[in-house]
Amino acid sequence: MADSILIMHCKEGAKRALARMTEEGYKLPARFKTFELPCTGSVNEVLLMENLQNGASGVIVLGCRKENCKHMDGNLRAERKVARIKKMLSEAGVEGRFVEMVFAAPDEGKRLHDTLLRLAHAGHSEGKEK
Amino acid sequence: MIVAEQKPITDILDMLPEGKRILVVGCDTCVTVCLAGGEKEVKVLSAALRMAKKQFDEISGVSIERQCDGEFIDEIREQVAAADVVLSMACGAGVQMMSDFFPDKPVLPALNTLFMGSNEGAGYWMERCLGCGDCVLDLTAGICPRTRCSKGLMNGPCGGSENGKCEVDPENLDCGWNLIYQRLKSLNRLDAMMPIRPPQDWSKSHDGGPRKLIREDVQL
Amino acid sequence: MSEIKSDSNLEKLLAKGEFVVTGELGPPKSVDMSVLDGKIAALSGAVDAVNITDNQTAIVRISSIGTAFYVMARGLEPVVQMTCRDRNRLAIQADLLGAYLNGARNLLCLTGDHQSFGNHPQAKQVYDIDSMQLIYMVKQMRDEKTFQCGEEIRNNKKSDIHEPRFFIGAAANPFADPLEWRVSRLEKKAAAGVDFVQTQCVYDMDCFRRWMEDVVARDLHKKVKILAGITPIRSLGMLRYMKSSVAGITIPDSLIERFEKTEDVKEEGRAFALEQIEQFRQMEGVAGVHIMAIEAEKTVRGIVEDAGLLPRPQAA
Amino acid sequence: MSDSIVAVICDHQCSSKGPLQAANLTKRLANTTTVDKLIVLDKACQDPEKKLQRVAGKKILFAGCPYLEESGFYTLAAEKLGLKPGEMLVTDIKSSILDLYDDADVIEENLIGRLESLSRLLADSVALKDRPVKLKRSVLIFGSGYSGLKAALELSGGKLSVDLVETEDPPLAPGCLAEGLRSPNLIEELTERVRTSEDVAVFPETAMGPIRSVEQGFTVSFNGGEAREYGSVIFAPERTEAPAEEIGSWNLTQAYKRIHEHQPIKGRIVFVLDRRSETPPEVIQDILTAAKVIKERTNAEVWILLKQLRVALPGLQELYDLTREMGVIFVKYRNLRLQNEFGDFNITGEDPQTGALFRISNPDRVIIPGPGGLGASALKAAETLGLRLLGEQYTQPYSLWRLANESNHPGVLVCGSARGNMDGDGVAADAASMVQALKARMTPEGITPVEHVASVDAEKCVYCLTCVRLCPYHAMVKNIEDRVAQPITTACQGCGICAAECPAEAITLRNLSQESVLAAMQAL
Repeated sequence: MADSILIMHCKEGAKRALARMTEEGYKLPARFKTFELPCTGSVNEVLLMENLQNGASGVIVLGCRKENCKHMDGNLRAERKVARIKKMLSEAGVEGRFVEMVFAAPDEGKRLHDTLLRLAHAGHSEGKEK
Repeated sequence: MIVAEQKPITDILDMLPEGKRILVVGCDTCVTVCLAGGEKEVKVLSAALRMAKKQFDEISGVSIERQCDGEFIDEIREQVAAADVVLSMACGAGVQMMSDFFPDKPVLPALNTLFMGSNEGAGYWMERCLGCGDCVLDLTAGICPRTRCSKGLMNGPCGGSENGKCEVDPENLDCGWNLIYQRLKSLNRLDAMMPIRPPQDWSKSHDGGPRKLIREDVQL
Repeated sequence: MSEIKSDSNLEKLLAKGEFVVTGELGPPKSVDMSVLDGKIAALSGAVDAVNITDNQTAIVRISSIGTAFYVMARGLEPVVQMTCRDRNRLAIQADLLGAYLNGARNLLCLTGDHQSFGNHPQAKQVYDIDSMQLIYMVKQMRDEKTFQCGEEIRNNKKSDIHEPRFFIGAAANPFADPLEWRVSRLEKKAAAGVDFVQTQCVYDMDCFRRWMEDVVARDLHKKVKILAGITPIRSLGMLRYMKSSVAGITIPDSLIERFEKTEDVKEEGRAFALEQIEQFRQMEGVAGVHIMAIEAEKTVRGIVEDAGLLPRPQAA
Repeated sequence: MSDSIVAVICDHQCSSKGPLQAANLTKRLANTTTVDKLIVLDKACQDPEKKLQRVAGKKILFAGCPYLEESGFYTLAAEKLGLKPGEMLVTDIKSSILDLYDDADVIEENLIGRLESLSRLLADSVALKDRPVKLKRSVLIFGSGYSGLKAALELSGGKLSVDLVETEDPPLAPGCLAEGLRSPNLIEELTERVRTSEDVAVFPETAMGPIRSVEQGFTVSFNGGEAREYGSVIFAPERTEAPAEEIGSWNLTQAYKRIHEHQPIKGRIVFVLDRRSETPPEVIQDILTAAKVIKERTNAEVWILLKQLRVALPGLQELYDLTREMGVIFVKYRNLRLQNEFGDFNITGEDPQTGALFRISNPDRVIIPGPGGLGASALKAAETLGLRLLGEQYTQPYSLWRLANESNHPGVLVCGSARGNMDGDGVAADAASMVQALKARMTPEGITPVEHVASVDAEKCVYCLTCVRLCPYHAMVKNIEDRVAQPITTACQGCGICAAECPAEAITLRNLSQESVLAAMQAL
C-alpha cells in the first residue's frame, strides 16, 4: 500500500473508461491500484481517510461523467466529499498525500491516462516540496 | 435537536497540545443526527489528526450514547485515563459535562454549537427555538417571533418586510412576522395580531447564570 | 382641540391645526461642529422641528440626545430618535430622563435598522423591547407616571412625582408587507399611545392615498397626527437604487419613466416634491410633511418656501 | 459450501505479453492468507466445460480477460458449479493488470495484490438466498409503441398476463404506432403477435375506469366491468422531448427562456425538425425566429436540420431568407442518428439531395420541438400510484427503475422508449435494452434483491433519516415500529450512497461492507 495511488472507481462508466484506456494502449505505472465499487456515491470520508492513513500516497475517486451517474448524483456526492477532505488535509498541513476526484466518460482513454499521471505527479511533487 | 458544526481543523489543531495522547470522543445523539460529531466524524477527524503536520503521540477515538449524561461518560473512564487530552465532538453541554467528569484532563471542543433547530431536508438545518423560557407560540400561530424575526420583535412586522422577505437577507430569509401574519390569516385569527404584546420577561431566559430545572417529583 | 400633553412646540402647532413641516438631521460621524452648524443653519426657520437620527443605518455617529442638546442651544427644536437596537429598557428610560432634563420634548420611537447594515455588524443586538413596547413605555412614563416596571417616577415615597412628558412619535410605513396590515399596525401604535407618526418617504402617491383613506375611515387621523414623508429625488441612480435595494419603499415605474425623460433631474425632483406637498395639503388627515433630505439639508428651505409654507408659524 | 477460496485465473496464453507463470504466482500467493488454492487455466476460453470440472465445491474468484465474460464462461461456471452471488467473484485482469503494467514482476505482484484483495471481499461475503418478492400476476402496460408491444410479448406467455392500454382508438390500428421506426415490418409483426396472443388483452384508453391503489398493487376496471388487479404497470410513453436533456437538449420554451434571460449561449446550437407535413407553420416560424435571435445575440453556430420539411412556407419565405443570410445553416437529412454512447454526443446524417454525409460533434445545445410525454390515463395512473414523474431525469434505461421504486410499489416499472433524441433504430435499440432490464428482474417468480442490497443495523441506527432523504431510489423508509431506517429490498439498487452518508455507520451493503472493502483495499 505504501506510496501507492488508489483509484476507487465505479463499475459503470468509470470502469469502462479505464478499460478503454488500456485498450488504447495507455499504461499506468505500477504504483496505481484500482478498486471497483458499485458507485462513487458509496465513497465516504472514512474510506478516503483510512486509505491515506494506511499509507496510500493518494486516493483518486474516478466517477462517471457528470450528469451521467447511474444513480443520479453519486459522482457529485463523491466530488463534494473529496473537496471536504482535500480542504481538511491542506488545513491540517498533511504532507505527501492527496485526494482527487476525476470524472471520465468511456471514450476518454487518453485524457483519463493523462489526467491520472498529471495528478499523481502533482500530488507527489507537492508532497516533496513541503 | 441541537445543531452543531465542526470547527475548522486549523482551530482544532491550534488548541491541541503537540506530542500528547488525544482521545477523540463522539456523541451518538444530536450531533450524530446533524452529521457533525458521530462515529463516522470521529474516524475522519482522528485520521486527519494522525496525518497532520503537527505531531501527536497517539490519537484514539470512541463515541458514546450521550455526552450530556454521566452514566454514558462513565463507560469511557479507562480510555480517558489513557489519554492526555480529550477532544469532544459533542455540543457545548457535552463538552462541559466531560470536563466535570475529568477534572484533571483538558477537555477541548471540536464543534461549534449553533442552535436548537429542525432538519429542513438533507444537509439543511434551521434555528427554530431560542430557549427563552417563555413560550408565546400559542399567540403567534406556532411561529416563534423571537427566533424567526431577525430583530426578535414581539409586535411586528417592522417596515423592512418586502415580498415576504426580511431586509436583512432578502434572498434567503423569510420575514418571520409575515409568516405569522399569513398563517394567522389562513387560520382566520388575525385578531391575534392586534393586542400589544408586553415586553418579554427575560429573567426566564439566560440572564443570570445557568438556568436549572428541578423536578422534585422525580428527584426523590 | 386636544389636550396638550407636553411642552413641545411641534405639538402645539399641530394642536392649532397648522400644516407642519419637520426635517431630518443626521449627526456626523465625528465631533466636527462645523458640519453640524451648517446643517442647523440650513434648517433653522425652514422647519418646525428636526429629527435627530439615532445611529442611523446602524453606523456609529454622535448620539441623538447629545446632538439634540446642541441643536436646541442654537434655537432649533429637536425630535429625539430612540431605537431599540442599542439599549435595553434601563438605558432607554435613563436616557429619556436625561433628555427631558435638558429640554428635549419630542421623541420618535423606532425599532432601529438591523446591525448587519452598519459598521459594527459583529455587535450584539439588544431589542429588549420593540418600538411598540417603547411607545407604550414612554406613554406609561408620561401618563401613568410610572417606569416600565410599574414603579412610580419619584425619588422616594415621600417625594413628588416628576415624570418626563414627551410628545410621542413613531414611524409608519404604508408600503411594507403585508400591505393590508399596515393601517392596522398604525392602529396598534395609536393604541400603544403614539401622538404623531412620520411616514416612510412616499413615491407611490396612489398607494399612499389608499392607505390614508383607510386611516381616515378608521378615524385614526384624529388620534394620531400624520406627517407624510418626502425625500426629494436628486438623481436617477438614487431612484433606481431605492427601487431595487431598499426594502419598504415602493417606486412606481411611471415615476422612473418621468425622471428618465427629464433633462434636469434635480429640478424635476424639486418639482415633484412640491407637487407632493400640494397634494398632501389637500389630503384629508395629513397634518404635515416630514422632509428627509439627508446630506442635502440646504435644499429644504427652497422647497418649503416655494410650497408657500414660509414663514413658519409660531406656537404662542 | 466451504469457506475456503480458490482463485481461478486464465494463463493469458493469447496475450502478447506472454503467459502468466503458474509456478511464480503460486509461490507468491503462498504468503497470503485468504486464497487456499490457485488454479491457472490454460486458455480458459477454450473448452471451458472440461476445465470447470477441476474447481467444484468452493468459493471461487475468477480472473480472466473480458472475452471470458463475453463467451459466457462465468455464467456457465455459476450454472455448472451451482455458485450463487456471494460465492463467486469475477475480476477482469486484462484491462487492469496485463495492459496496465510493463514488466512481468510488477504484473505478478499486482495480480497477487488483486487476488488477495478480492478474496478478502469474497471471504466475508455470503451466498444469496433471497426469495423473490411475489407480485400480482397481472401487468398493465400503457402504450402500444415498440417498447410497449415488446414488453407485452416478453412478459406474457409465462405465468404473467398482460393488459395493454393505447391512447389511439381503435388500438393496434396500422400506421398509428412507432412513427419513424425504420423497420415497419417489425412493428407489424409485433402488432400481429400481440393481437393474436392469448395472454395479452388490448384496450383503448377510453375504456378505462378509475384506478385504485390496493396493497401490493392496484385495480382498474374496463368498460365498467369487473375490477382487474395488477401488481405492475409499465409506461411506454410516446415520443417525448424531455429525456433528450441527457444530451443537453432544450425545447423551444427553454431556449426562449435562456435568450430572454440573456444567458450565454455559445458553441453549436442544433435544431432538429424531424416531423413532417403535420408540423404547423407556427412551429417553423418559432424555430426560425429563435435561430435568428440566437444568431443576433451570440457567437453561436446555428444549424437547423430538416427532414422532408419545406421551410419556404407561404409567409415565411422572408424570415427563411433572412436567417440564411445571417449564417444559419440549413441541412435536409436522411438517416439522422443522435448518439451519446461514450460521453461524446454526435449527430450524423446524410443529405438526401447530394448524398453527402454530415457530422456534428458535441453541439452545445440541441433543440427539439414537439409534443410528447405520458398520456392522460397514464398520468392518472402515475398520480394514483404516487409516482413522482421526473421526466428528463430518467435518462438511462436502468435508471427507469427509480421511478417505479419511488412509489414503493415493488412491481411498478416505467419503460420509456421513444426518446425524442433518437431516430427509429435508436428507439428500437433503446427499447430493447429497456425490455432486457425489465425482464432481468421482473420474472413470474417476482423481484429478487440485488446482490449489494443495503441493510441497517438497528442497534447502530440513530434514526436520523439521512438515508431516507438521500436514497436516489426512495428505497430507504422509516420503520415506525422499531424506529429505525429500513430498506425496501426490491427497490434498493445497491449503489451504496446510504452507507456512505450514514453518520452512525449503521448501513452495510451485502457482500460489500465498509470493513471488508477497507481490508480489501489494504491488501492491494
